[in-house]
Amino acid sequence: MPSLIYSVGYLKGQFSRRRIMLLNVLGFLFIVSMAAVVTAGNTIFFLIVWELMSLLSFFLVIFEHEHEQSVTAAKIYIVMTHIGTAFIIAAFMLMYRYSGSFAFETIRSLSPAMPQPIRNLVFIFLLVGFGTKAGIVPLHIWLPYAHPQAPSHISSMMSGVMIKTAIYGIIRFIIYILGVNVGWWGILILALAVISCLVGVIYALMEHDLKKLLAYHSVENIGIILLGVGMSMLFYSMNLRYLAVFSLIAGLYHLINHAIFKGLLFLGAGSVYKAIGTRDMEKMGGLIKTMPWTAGFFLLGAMAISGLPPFNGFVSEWLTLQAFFLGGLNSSGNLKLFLGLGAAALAFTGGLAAACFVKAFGITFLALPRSKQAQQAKEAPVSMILAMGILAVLVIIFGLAAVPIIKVLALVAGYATSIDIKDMTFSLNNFVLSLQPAQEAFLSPGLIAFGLLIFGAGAVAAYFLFNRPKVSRYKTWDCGYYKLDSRNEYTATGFSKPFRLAFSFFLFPYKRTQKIRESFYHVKSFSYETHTTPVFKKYFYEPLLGLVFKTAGIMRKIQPGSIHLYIGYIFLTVLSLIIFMGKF
Amino acid sequence: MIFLAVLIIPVVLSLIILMVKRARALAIIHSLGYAAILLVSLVLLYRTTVLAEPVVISDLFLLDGLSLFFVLVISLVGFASSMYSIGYISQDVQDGRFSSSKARMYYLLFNFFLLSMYLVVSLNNLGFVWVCIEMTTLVSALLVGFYRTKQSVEAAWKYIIICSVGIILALLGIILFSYAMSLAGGPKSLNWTDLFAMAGKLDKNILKIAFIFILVGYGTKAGLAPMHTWLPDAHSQAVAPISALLSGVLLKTAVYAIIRFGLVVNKGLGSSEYFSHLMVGFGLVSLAVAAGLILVQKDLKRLLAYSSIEHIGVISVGLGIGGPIASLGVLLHVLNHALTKSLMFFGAGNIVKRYDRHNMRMIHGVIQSMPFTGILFLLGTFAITGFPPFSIFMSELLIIIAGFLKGSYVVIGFLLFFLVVVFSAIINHFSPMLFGRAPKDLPKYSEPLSEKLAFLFLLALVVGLSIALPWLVRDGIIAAGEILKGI
Amino acid sequence: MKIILIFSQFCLLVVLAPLVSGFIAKIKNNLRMRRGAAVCQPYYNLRKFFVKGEVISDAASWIFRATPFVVLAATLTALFLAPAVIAANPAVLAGEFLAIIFILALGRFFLALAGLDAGSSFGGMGSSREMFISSLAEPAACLAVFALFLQPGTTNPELLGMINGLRLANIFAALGLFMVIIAETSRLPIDNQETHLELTMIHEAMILEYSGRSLALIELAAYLKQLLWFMLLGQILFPATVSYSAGFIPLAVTSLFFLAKIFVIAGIVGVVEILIAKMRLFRVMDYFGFAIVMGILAIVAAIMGI
Amino acid sequence: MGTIIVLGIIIATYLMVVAKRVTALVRSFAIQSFFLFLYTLVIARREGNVELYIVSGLLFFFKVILIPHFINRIARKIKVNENLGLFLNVQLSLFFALVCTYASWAFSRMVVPAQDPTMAIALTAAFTVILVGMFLMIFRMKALSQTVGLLVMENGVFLVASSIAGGMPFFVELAIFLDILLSVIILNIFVYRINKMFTHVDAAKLNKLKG
Repeated sequence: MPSLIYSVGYLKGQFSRRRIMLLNVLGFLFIVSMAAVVTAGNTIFFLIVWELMSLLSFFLVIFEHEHEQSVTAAKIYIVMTHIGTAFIIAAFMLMYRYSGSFAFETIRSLSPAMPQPIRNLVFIFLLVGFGTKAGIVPLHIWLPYAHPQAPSHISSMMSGVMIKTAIYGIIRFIIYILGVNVGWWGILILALAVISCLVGVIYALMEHDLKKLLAYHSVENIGIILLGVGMSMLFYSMNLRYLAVFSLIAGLYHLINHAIFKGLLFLGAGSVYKAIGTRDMEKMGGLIKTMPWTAGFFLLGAMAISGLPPFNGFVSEWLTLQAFFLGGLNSSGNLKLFLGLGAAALAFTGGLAAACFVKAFGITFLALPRSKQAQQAKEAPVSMILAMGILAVLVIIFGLAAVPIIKVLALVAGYATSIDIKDMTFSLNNFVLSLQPAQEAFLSPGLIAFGLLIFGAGAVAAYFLFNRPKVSRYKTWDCGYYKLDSRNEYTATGFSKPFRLAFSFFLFPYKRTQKIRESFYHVKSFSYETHTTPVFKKYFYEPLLGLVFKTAGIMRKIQPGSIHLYIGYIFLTVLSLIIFMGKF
Repeated sequence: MIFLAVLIIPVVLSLIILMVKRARALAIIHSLGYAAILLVSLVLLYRTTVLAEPVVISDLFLLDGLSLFFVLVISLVGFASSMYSIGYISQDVQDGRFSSSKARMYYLLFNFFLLSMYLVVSLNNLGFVWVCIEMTTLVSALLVGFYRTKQSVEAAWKYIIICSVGIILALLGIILFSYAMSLAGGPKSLNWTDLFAMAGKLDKNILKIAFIFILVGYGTKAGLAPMHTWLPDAHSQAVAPISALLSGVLLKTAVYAIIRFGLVVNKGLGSSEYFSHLMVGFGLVSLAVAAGLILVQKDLKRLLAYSSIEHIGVISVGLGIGGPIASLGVLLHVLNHALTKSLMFFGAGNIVKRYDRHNMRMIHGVIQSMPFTGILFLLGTFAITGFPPFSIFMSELLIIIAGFLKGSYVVIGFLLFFLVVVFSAIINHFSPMLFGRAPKDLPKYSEPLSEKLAFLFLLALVVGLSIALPWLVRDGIIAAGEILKGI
Repeated sequence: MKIILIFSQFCLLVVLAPLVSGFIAKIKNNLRMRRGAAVCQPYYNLRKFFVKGEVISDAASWIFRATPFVVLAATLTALFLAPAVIAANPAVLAGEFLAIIFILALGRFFLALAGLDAGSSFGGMGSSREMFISSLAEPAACLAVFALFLQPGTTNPELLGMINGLRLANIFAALGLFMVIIAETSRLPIDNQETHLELTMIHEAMILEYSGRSLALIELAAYLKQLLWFMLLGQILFPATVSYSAGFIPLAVTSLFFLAKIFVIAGIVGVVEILIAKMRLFRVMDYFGFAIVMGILAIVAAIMGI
Repeated sequence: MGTIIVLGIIIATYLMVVAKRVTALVRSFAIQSFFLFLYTLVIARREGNVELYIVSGLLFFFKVILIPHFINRIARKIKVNENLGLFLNVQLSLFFALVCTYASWAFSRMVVPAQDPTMAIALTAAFTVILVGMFLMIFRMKALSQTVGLLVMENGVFLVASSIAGGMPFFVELAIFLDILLSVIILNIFVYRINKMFTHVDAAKLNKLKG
């Protein structure tokens, strides 16, 4: 049933594949494998197609293998995902041990019989395994490398669909098969999700590489999705059946939405990349004049992802927030506070995301071009426009037609949580959407859009009503300064500076300045760049790797090439075996 | 007694080699001969396992499922590498690495090598088995030192000395077994069948000691750490097809011998505890050593050698775990590793010959410069590291499943951990080597047809096995349980 | 009947909005012992902007042109959703408190883009800071709403304050919200409407490039937004709405009470503004930290049921 | 009778431990083999077993005459300086040999709990020989010493076989003898090659392949 959700993703995949002219087989197989993943019926088959999916995506990431960094990216990606798979295997085997079967249904029927410690273990394994693929912090390390390196339509598929298969895995195996029975699972996932949201969006703010920025936003959005999922698990264990279903709906809804608008954004970024041949935002600008369509669609996507009404991102974020609120209402004690803070974190994320996309759109498309390439950029070919257009339409539809979609998702969620949803109403009359009849808090994107249109029209009317205003164009006000050019513009770095300072406790920003001076008084050129320290990479992964390599290096010394020593090994082995024979 | 064909054909071939002058014809006849052997051994295995015909047991031969399975493995790899040799050796001769008469010598040794291995897995008398294993050492030592470079001679020396020491310990073990026999009043024979029959009555203490010697001795040959030290040297210096044979088959014959004695020991001690503890211990140690050394490895062929150690480790862990599922896993792993590793060694052979260096850091853009080899090597990489749809994934999965069913979580945990480490290391080493831009100044090169055929043959088997497995798995488990009953 | 009433109410609110600003300015001036401009000065300003011609930077794109309309539309919609005097406003069916916040965010989003559009560094600075502040304001607001939500169990703004007596939770929440409002209406100590000094201005910096009618629309939107926030705050502290069918007297009384609320709040804001000095941009974090703490306290109070 | 021969074997072994030159080593190896041959004869007489007579004959032929001759020839041909090159000086080596003897005594007790003294001594001697053989391979630098060490180990194993299991089956023995001969030949080939390429036969210097 959840595969229904992904079909949306596949559609997108198809369109985005129409985007580039070489219609590569790998991409197609990739899609097929993802379809296989979400339709697999037993764990072994699941494992196989799961690995196949990783393998194919690896090939796709390394597609342009002449570039050094794409090889590195693919390396990191495949290694991380393989580690994840090892955990998944362990989890499956534990399940098999206690259920004696690989078929989902059988495991499901027997899973309550597992002893609790084992269940917890399986949960942890599954979480780590799928979390690696989904890219929840701190396992997200591969994501900002791999996504930007793949060709853009592939990035849109990876970020739009592939990491969702991990969410599918979590829903399928933890909620559906394992069945949630303790509270802390949900809470753990919630905590991780909150961290992912914030970390993802903060890093995104710091990023000047358009596609990397989007990749970090994938981390953030995965976080938001997991907020829904985690809450659903929490409420399920608290036996708040209605809320369990509701928050799962919220999660799934955001899942679809993210697939859509993130796809759209990646395509937009792709066509920008194609147009000016760089992903560095500092070299862009003014593109809205040269490539209006791309700009328009990108704007749409940006508004959707920052949760502005009346687009789809708005609806799902609103649902998630409501889920938090109602959870707070129905829970007690510290949990109230926890959920409140969660809601606050979500709101914070929303705000930061908005800021981030103001930056992304504003710096990329607005004002004057910051480089030659940006000046003579060309609009993308029709096929690209078409692909983006379709996704843009989807963005609007999923914003306005929330009610029927929610009805469908209710079925899915009900199935996943195996809760009977017949007696639950998720909507009132035709286009108004509410939670519980008792406590009506309504939302109708339709009406809001309507209102916006009406008043917008009113404003326009007011503008043009009286005698035609005399409008004159002139260069930007420069305080009587000499003529402004693109070098006076606000840069992406400048834009994100307040945030960089605000989160310096976490980002550890550092600057590199370099002066080339002719004389003491006259500085010839002055270069200034700031960077932020990737915390998890620097303080977790690199030391770990260092440790491993050190041990390996020590091991290397056991093989110094001396035959006498080698014979000595044999001798010692025999001796020790004979001495400790009793032990075996 | 169609099995005799398997033994006779190599002899005939070597005679032919002595007579035929034209190198090319000779090579082709050679590989045809091995195709024939392959067919015969297929038929044999089919008849004993599937048709369940009575097992051939004489004072000389013992051809139960186990032996025939190993015969099949040997034949497969033998065939592939004989085919690969056609192109490879002829090129070496053209490049003047050695003379054509020396090439004949090569084929001669090749035949002796395989003959001795066939004898190892088919003989009944353990003493003769021992002799044949020593033979394999001697013959392959000549093949390791074939290039007459400093390194190759050094490698051969280490190989022959270390293995002989090990082997002599194994002989001591055998003698202790026979002593146990004589104590139990058994016949004064070294036939495995008699030994197995008597196993129940043997003195447990002596059995244990004896098995230690056997394990260390044949373990040296099988490349179990810490007796593995000869292996990377020998593998990295041998002629490429021979490297394939060494790590694909030779190690497995030693494993075969260990299995034989293991069966006796288990029967004698009445429980598989002792055996399984030892095997798991050695397996994990080998895995650890392999993982660590692969991480810091620079030399392509040495890396492959260490990965052989790793897989031997997996196999012995599988043996330690035991039970029908694990047995199937082990047998399949023996087969899969033989095939995949040969594929890898062929690929490595081409790469090394093309770039004329072993150091991976110095090699770039293989896929660009030699697409066929490059792609197959890439696939082989994923196969050897246990990715589906390649068959090693299946066998490892089977072993892991068995382990979980047995409840030995710690062991499997370590196994998984080391597998992941090895995978990461190999990817880390190979991706810069395979991808990226190739240097401009390479001589142009295209793989001869025979090599391509060999590659595709192996790849087809590797993929086919894994695809076919889900349908065969049930019968497979039963059959394997029969073959390795008591492990 | 109801519809007519609601629309008239809405129009009245729109008309009322600039007055509030004027009133605040007046209070500030009087407290500073000045005469200051007339209370109706905002109206004059609007008119002046409206008749004046308009200059548009040639770096700007259609975003720049569209922004005023979008902003005004968003603000009006939000205002339309907010409860004033008449109960059971059917428009509330379209959305609730969170929706209002989201809709305002839409307007802000476009303003920020417009600020970047002209390509002057003032605009960029303004929008950067605006987004920074607003993103900090979001969680504070969210926490406050969460705390309020915990009694009625709905985020319908009309019911949000529906409580017997004034509870500690609401006071804390209201405090937090008040601080947010200060920021949202770009008043001291966060922002300063009265100056165009580049180091201090935020909102003004964003709209620096605007002139003529566009500026008029944006200003109007700003007034409306301010009124909207005051309304919501008042609704939370002293909820008072009557059914439209209650007859003339109750309606009149409630309306008067409503006006009183608005102007009291306005007065408070004015007083606060002259008492406090502008903050450095990076003290803003501490400011909102305080607001967030207020929200948390409110939740705790709500948990303890006081 | 047998006991004395066994003592002879042990003494020969110790001679090997103290040997500093290749020729000395080989000579003592020959002596050891000779005692081994006598021991086999004794057993053959005790058991009146024809096969054992043949075996002992072969033993004499191969190990007392042929193989020492081979090794001496190669040693002469490659004209290296005679020193074996000790990692461990003679005194320590002797001490080590004593330790080996003790260990093998303990081990023989372990293997054969109930035993008649002659067999115990024989076993002890046998294991001592094996251990010393290994000792030679580990602590002597030259390639030739490793060859000899291998042969010594083999002698030890043979002694074990003939002392406890009454020797191996006849054909196996034959095969093993052939095997030994072959290995000696091949080892000599390699010693020759090493000498040609490295201009030394010092196994300790063969350490190019590491890691």
